[in-house]
Amino acid sequence: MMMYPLNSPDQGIVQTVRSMLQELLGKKLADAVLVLASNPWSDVPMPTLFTDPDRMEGVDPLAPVAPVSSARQASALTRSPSGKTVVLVLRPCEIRALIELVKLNQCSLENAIIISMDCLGRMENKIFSDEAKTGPGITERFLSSPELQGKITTTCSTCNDFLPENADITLCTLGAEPGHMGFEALTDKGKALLESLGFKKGDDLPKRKQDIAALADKRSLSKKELFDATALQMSTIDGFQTFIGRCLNCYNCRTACPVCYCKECVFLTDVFAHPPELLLERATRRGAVKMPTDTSMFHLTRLSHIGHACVGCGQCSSVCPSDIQVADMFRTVSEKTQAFFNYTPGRDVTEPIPQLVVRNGKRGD
Amino acid sequence: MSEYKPKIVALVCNWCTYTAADLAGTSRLSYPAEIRMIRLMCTGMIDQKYILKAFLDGADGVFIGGCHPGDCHYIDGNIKAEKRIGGTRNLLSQFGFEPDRLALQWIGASEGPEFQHNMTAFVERITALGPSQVADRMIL
Amino acid sequence: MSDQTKPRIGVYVCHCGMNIAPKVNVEDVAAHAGTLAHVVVARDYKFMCSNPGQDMIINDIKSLGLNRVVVASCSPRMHEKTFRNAVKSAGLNPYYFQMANVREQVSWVTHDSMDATEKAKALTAAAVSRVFFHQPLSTREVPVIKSMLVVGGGIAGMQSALTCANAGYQVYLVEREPSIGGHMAKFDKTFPTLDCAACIMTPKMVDVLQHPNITLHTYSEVEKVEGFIGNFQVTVKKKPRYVDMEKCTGCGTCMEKCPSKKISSEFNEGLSFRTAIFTPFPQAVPNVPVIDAVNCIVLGKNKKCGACAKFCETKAIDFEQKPEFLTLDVGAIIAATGFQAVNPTHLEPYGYGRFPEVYTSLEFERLNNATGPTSGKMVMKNGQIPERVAIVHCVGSRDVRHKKYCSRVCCMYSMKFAHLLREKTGAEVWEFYIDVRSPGKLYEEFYNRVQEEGVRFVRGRVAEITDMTDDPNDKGRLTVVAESTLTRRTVRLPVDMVILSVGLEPAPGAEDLGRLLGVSRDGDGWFTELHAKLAPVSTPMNGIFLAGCCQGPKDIPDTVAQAMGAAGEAIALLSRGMVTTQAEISHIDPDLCIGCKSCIGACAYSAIGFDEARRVAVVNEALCKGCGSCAATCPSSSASVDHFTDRQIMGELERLV
Amino acid sequence: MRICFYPGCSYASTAGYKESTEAVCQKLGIELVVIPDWNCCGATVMFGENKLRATALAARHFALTQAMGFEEIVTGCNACYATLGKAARLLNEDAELFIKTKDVLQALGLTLDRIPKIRHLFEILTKAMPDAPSERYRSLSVGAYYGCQLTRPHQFLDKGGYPEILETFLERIGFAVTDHSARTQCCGASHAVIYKDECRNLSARIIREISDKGAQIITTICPLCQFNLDQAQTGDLTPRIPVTYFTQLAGLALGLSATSLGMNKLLVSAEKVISRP
Amino acid sequence: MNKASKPNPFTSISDIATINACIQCGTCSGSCPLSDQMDHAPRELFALIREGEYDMALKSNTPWFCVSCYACMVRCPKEIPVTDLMYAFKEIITRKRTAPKNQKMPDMYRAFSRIIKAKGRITESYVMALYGVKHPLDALKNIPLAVKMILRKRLEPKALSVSDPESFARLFELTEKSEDKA
Repeated sequence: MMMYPLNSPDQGIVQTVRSMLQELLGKKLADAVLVLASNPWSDVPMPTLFTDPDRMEGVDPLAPVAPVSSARQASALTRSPSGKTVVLVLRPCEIRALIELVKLNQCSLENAIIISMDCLGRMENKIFSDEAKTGPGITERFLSSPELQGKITTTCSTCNDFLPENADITLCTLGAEPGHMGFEALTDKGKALLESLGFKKGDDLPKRKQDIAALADKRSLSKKELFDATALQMSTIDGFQTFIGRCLNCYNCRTACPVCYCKECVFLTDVFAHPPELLLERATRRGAVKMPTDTSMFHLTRLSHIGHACVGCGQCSSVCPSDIQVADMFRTVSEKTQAFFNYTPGRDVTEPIPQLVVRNGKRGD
Repeated sequence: MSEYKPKIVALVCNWCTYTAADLAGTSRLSYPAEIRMIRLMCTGMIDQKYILKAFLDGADGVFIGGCHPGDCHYIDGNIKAEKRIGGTRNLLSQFGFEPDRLALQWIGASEGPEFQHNMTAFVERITALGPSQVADRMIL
Repeated sequence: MSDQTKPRIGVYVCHCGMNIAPKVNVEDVAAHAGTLAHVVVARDYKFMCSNPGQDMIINDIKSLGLNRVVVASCSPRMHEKTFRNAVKSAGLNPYYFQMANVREQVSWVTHDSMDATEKAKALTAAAVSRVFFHQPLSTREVPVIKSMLVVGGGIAGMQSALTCANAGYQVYLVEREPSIGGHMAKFDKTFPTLDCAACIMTPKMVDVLQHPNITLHTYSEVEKVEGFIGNFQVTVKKKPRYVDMEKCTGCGTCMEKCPSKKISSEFNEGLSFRTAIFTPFPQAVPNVPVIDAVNCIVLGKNKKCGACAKFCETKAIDFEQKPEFLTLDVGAIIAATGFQAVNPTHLEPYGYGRFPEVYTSLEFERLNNATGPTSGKMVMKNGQIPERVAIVHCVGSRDVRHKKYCSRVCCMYSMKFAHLLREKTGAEVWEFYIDVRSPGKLYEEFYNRVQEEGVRFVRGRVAEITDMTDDPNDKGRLTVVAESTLTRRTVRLPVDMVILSVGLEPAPGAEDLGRLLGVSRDGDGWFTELHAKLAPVSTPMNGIFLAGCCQGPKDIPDTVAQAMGAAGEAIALLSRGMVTTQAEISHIDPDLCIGCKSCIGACAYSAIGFDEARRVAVVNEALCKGCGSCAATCPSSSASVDHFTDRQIMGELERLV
Repeated sequence: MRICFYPGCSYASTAGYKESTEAVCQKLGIELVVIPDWNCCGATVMFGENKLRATALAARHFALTQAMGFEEIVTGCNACYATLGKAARLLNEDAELFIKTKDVLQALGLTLDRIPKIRHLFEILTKAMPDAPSERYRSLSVGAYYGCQLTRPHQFLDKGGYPEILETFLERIGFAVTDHSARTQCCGASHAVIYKDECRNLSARIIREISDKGAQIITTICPLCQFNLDQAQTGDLTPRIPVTYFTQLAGLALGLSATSLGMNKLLVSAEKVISRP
Repeated sequence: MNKASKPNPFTSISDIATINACIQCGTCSGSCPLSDQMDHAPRELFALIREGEYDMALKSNTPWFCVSCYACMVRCPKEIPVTDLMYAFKEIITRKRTAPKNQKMPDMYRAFSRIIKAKGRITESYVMALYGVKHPLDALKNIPLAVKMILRKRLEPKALSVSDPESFARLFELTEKSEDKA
């Protein structure tokens, strides 16, 4: 455990993190930084790729919001070797998604530095922008106010994988005195970076272990409740139909999903572009058929495709125009799928994807 | 409703189980007519969508027949199918479809009687399970 | 895709004489099909596969402008080709065709005709909704390499090699042992004509050696087989003989000089010894010895010796030889790996291994053979000539605990042994049988002749062979215990010698070769032929054929006949020069493929490559066998097998439920 | 080590099987917990009269054993071993029979839930006996006789016709062994008692084979086999060769006295043979 | 009435159908220690049953000479449970009382069974005595042997018994009523 505590950062947590990232560029330790940052045109910070430290005044990775899963942007950035060292500031679930994409030959983590954080969850975009309007320093206020922390999404409030794996550096707030924080190096690369930035190793944040344990227990309990309720809901066809009753087949959830990686979803291809007589025949068989058709088919098929890879980031629920808690269904079902295949997405980049383990455990390349 | 007759889709591989079905035919080994069969080149060709579609269209049971391990005409298509179908059964069982409604059996090309036995047994098991919960609902 | 949007479907329901019609109401099925979308004509006819039936389709295509045809009749495995050719002859792409199997899978297997008709309707409707999505496909012609591989150098392998070589084709014959000849080389006389095996086989062996078209690879094994019909790449491992085949003249001096002489001779079934450098038997072909690396003092125990090298005039001995690997390009492969005699040690009641005077049939063959351990004199291990001999039929065969099948040849060779014993020693010969099976030409005559020679036949399967004797002066003899079922008494016959007519089982290594060739095996381990009656020498793997006992126990006449049959099939394939690859192979749509390589991992034939530039997977059409593993793995269905696309199968599913 | 022991009806009246078993077990620290109030297993008779009754007779001990908290029943007699084994197999395979048997025992105040494993005393002693306790009998050549029902019909312990586990055991505990072919030939069992003439040459053939092959003494693992081979030599049959129990030889190897092993009860005395080396 | 249509008394035996697989090879008879004493060797008995000769089978002494040594069962090439079938035949023959009169074994079985019912345990001397009532000659022939046994204290004067023979005997009534299949 290599903790670099900052007991009294004079400029506050957000500015400390911002200047740390600026120095990474300034000291040429990296060529670019992908991080959440506010900008004049959006009331919600967006993932932004910086190369000039001076333009980083809006950087705020600890802001309790993630309008889109940065995994997809990180994957685009590392799709093929660019020869540049890029710092990727990602939430734990986004790292897990990125690792799944690596396995699918979509990108590589060769020259990437991954910085993550104790993820206390994110709010839906609308709720975040309302709270941000009420006053400055939304991030500091969020970090110190349990009441604000209560406004995070259902998915985040039932997530017990809030600590990052496979990251080089973690921005630690759990267990720090109010207003304080620490940087934790998880890899030698992270250690070298922090030390070259002049941070001094120290002992662990005072109540870090207890706080982490407390949060983990709380989240696990609520997760179990949610999953049991959802599983019950899904256990009958009526329950399932009611759950997706208002689905419009807009496929937003697919677009927002970081691990749903097809270039074009099969449901958009002619495989599901049914000729009129087929639709009429389907209607005659049952007397009536809801349009657009194949809604259940879509959700079940998507589950069969990425059930093993769902990292529980909750973006599908956030983008659903009909407010369907798609993430609840996907996380509940994929927990059982992953148990069935004894597979955890994002745990280890060398762990092969279950469906593809065909010939004595190795995937043909 | 008249005596319940289950609707069953059988996805079988051409080299083994379909040949066994033909052999059951030439040997006049009858079995319930509720079985409706689709011929594929290999069980390894069965996409999970086909199974999901069959159940959502109201099939009460899906039977998949392939070659015995080691006998697959395409070396290990049946082994891939076994893993994939295991995953599909796990998925469907979470949506209220009893696991027994999706069966995977190895039936060799020369096993006419075994084919008949498997068909009859499967229809009995599905009849016992009763109609699928989809039945005549207007599924979305 | 103009005709795709305006399909005009013709549906034809066949009576198949009385096979479909009475049980399935064909008129009803045709009428129902007529109501389906895009069905322009729906007829039923007595015999669709007959010429008038096919003409009906052809005329409808031409007159009504049909661009899709569905025939509801028998199994596509039976007549799909017939109807496709009919459709093709009408100028329509043969793949705009689909069959519904309403005979083997409906009329023949359903009691109630109402149910049968309903099922036929559903299957026909499903075929119609599938054919709607069919696309035109074409097969490709691929040139066939004009050479072939024969695995196994026994009589079966030699015969098929000779027949193919005589037809002018290059043949590679790979034999695992140092010499060709197989089991037949061990025999002296052969039934039913009693002509001597060596006399009829040695000329064939020499033919094989000297035939310009045959390349002989002895002491070699098949390591790997790749490719497909007409274009196989076979990797063969030539085990080191430690003797240079060009230099060796076969003079045999090395075998005399070799000091380590106490090695049990496999060829003589362990009844005699051989030296470390040896040829299995005098008429070995090629007549070049091999050094047994385990027992050789230099190679096995790495001590000083080299006697063979010292005395070899042509300096042919080479202790440094290493295994050689060579790749053969062949168009067809014939498996002729033969059989192995059942080892009766685990058959407890017969006492083989406990009692020295209990011999297996192969051991007796060697005892009786002039080149055998006793130069043909019928002498037992204890040096005496037997006065009474018992021959035990069905050892290991017709027994559900061991080999449930009849090994077909044991009755005949048992009677051959009886004849030889009577002729050579005048000993009293008893044969204990369940049923004498002498079905072949001149076989029953041979059975009568042996009876006339005074061989005593007792109908009763031997229950036990023991050295416990009742009469003291029988001490030292064996007692054969069996019920004589015809005289309803238990026989306890003291004898001097017992011959166990052991059954046949697949040769060791057949399982590995089966996996290499992709040929499956039945419950007893014999290779499975394509069709037991109509295609006994071919296999479901195109281009791979079977000859001899590897497909099941058989005698020499049947083996030779089957070897010529397999050669015939192979020659038919090679002489065509071209082979049509199947149309139903996979391809990957580059617009949909995102390069995740899942399909590459799923392909058992490594038939999918990766285009690094475009980051898409690409199918090698020559290697693809159309198994569909890639299509089922690809979530976006950019990988799909022609004629088994998602739309076609899900179309069929649409009306099936 | 405590074993749940089922003595069987012939145990007490044998030529020293009871004495030698108890002496050897006592010496090896094995406590023989006899099933209290055991009954006759029905041997070959009851399955020939009434299948349910035969099963119930045997299953009564399964219930008693279960009550005593044991998982296995050990018996020294081949007939009991085979009959208890057959009942156990039938109860495991035939659910209907199991229910009927359970009801019968219920009416007798016994509850049957689990079927114990059936073991022969020989299996216990092969594990418990130490290697070669004494070299005294190294030259005494023993002909081991198994009888029929230890290795048949289920060849769990060894091959059915020509087993070797008894020879291996005897060599390990210090005896010489004679190889012979009568190991599992039938001695005539209960038929020999009432069909004396018809079964005479069954035992005679076995004794002649073992002595011809050079054995000085025979050992058996079943009361009825010992009785038949022993009493077969009371008539005019020569040669005379003593027929002992394997537990008696085990006792001798452990240095126990012949009388404490009940060897005085043998019809053909083993006195001379065991004192010679 | 032709023989074939007579009812088959052996259908109550659960695995009687296994004899259809018999190829009449004689291994069972050859392995049987007492097949020479039998009027029909086991192989022949199966053939008789298959050909509908039920009376001959019911009157045959074959099952009564079966010593239950299982040699036939381990060697039968069709895995027919010969010995188990012999037990089943004995049960049917006992129930139908068709055993041949000169057969001694049924009387031995009856004596044996009566002693178990009375005492719960077997004492050889008591069985011999009860059997001797019907076959005095055999009993007498065993006298010299009995004397030797007494001299070596191997004959129990007092009959062995379970603690409560009356309640034990109820096992016999409980199993009597149910005419279960053999």
